Amino acid sequence: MFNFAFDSIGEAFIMQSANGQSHGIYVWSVIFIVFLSLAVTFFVYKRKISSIGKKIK
Amino acid sequence: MIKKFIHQFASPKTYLFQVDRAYSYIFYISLFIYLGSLFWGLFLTSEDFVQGNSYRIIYLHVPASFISQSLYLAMAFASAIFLIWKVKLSAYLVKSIAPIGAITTFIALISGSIWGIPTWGTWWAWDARIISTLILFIMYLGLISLHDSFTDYEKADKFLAILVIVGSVNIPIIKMSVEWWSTLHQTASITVTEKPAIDSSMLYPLFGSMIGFAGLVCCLVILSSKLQILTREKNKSWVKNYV
Amino acid sequence: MKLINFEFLKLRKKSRGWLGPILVFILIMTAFPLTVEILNSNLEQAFFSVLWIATLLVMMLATEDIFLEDYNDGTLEQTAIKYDSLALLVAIKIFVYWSLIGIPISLIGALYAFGITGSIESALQILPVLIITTYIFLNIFSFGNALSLTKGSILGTLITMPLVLPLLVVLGKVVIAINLGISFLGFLFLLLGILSIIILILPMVISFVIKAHLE
Amino acid sequence: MKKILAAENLSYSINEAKLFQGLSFELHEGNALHVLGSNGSGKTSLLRIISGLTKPTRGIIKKYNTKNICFVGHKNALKQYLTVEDNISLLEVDKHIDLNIFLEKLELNNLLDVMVANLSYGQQKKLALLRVFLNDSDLLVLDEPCVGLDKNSKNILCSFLRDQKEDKKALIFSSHLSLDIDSEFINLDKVTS
Repeated sequence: MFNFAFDSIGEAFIMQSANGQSHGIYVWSVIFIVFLSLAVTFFVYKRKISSIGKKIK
Repeated sequence: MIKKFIHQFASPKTYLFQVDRAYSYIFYISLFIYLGSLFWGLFLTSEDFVQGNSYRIIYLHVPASFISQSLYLAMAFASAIFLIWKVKLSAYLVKSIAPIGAITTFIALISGSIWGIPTWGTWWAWDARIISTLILFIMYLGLISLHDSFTDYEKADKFLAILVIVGSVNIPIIKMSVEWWSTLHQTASITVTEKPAIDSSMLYPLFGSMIGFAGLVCCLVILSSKLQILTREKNKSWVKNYV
Repeated sequence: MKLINFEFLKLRKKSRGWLGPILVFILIMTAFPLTVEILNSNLEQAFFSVLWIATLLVMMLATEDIFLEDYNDGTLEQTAIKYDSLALLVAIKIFVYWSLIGIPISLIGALYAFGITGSIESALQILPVLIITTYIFLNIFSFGNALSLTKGSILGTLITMPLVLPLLVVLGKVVIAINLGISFLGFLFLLLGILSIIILILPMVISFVIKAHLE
Repeated sequence: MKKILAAENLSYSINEAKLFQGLSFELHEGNALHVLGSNGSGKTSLLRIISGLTKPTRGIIKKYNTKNICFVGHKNALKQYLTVEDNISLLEVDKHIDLNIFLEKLELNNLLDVMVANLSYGQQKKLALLRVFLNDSDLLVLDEPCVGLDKNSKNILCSFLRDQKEDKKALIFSSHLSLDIDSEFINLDKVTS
């Protein structure tokens, strides 16, 4: 159950499938987008809260 | 009696203090679960027989699309509480969930369309699920712009709550009708084929990523509602002490 | 009864309010063949799509002023004080709009259907569908315009367009049934059912919204 | 003297900004109440609360057998694209009331075919005040009724309102100009402080 699907980091990056296509670009771009949007949202809210906190003070 | 109960426990003040205590626990635990199950799903599961490695997007896409719909449900619930018992906190929650819902729907849409490229050969298909997600996205944006157009917060809260409830009645109808419509085009367009029965080795990380993502979104909602409470109640004395 | 007369008077004397939407409808229906090659036999296929979208847009335009004018000049205030049920007024207003705008547009739409498909049968079949649909659209868009009362109808359209999408699916099915010559009575009853629910519920929701606006 | 209206501990605020707090008063039939206050003190809001359009933030308004309220606000409730006559027909005039007397008094009788949009501000105001003259209500709520009226029309309005007072109707109004009507006063500036 816990076997690595890829042998090396390079392979994990390319993610070549059995049919010969490499799907790495899709998977990694989705990961990038998800993490970026989550991080940006967290950052924006934190900053807005701290700025309004300063205003109230 | 219920009204009294709700009003006591749903004052923005107690909510904020409770939530502040819980926030860091929720954040770190769910981040850990999310990253862990993503790692599990992305690297430790075997390749899907039909879709190849591109199926691994499921661990990012499905949680987002699931949460985006649940958030609307949560909003509808909060709106009902607001309209029935006039609890201010739930109005704040409705307002603060809307942008988070829009972001998760956006993630679901983008990840879905990227997933479409290797699996269906196109990034956009007139498929029932895609269309209803897109409509959900537009509805979220509509809710946000409705609330933003009114300077009188009390009015804006009321209108937002009404629109959320009307929309929540409509969302299942939209889904049903779009599915009904797309059966027409079965032959013409590419549809998402039924998911192959998922192997349990793929199911566990999927569950994990759902829980983790839900926790992170929960943190976002907390932040967003905190911002909302601080802006709306900035003249109250407890807020001054709190900051 | 008095209220119906008043609303008729108000709308009838404001020709841009009722004649305007009808003319815009005619313009759209006349303009769309210009975008297609004249000998194209696909005109018929595209026709019904254009018909539904034109109806949708025109109903949206028609309801833009439905509460705004009365709100701006204070008539809504007076009505809210004078009568206990604002929902009744809302229902009457929508009814008046439907009879002065919705029904003429349905007739014109059926006429166009006859002109383009060339069969009286499909024109006669499309007429009741149009009549019911315009009423539903008017109700839903009135709701949107009530919500965005002083903020323009773009916002109203943005928030209510998603609500009418299921209806468009039904309308598409109706057209298929008509084209294939299958009985579409089932769809007609479905539309009637939707209409009867909407007529009962939406005026109350709208009056709640308007009361909140007046506060 | 019967009680028409009682306000208990009224407070009103917009977006957390307080306008007035803890306002209490009573209004009996045949009485008049003049609401005073500086700009933004909540005169209009108070009158709207009394007429039932706005809900107070706190406190209650009790109304005792008032079947109708006549309200004239800043908005004149006239249809600009209709003629004077059509606008009057929208007012639902009682058959018993002789309309022409009032039209003559207010010098509107020659303007019946004119569109409201072509009337002057004062003429429109007079037309809006017809609502007051033709009313059959027990409580008159007037928000700045005299703005834009000439002296003659103002006198007509005042004498009509005095008659209404005699006729055991209650009257509540706000006005910057002093009206020749004996009335009690509420000063919203003093209530707030």
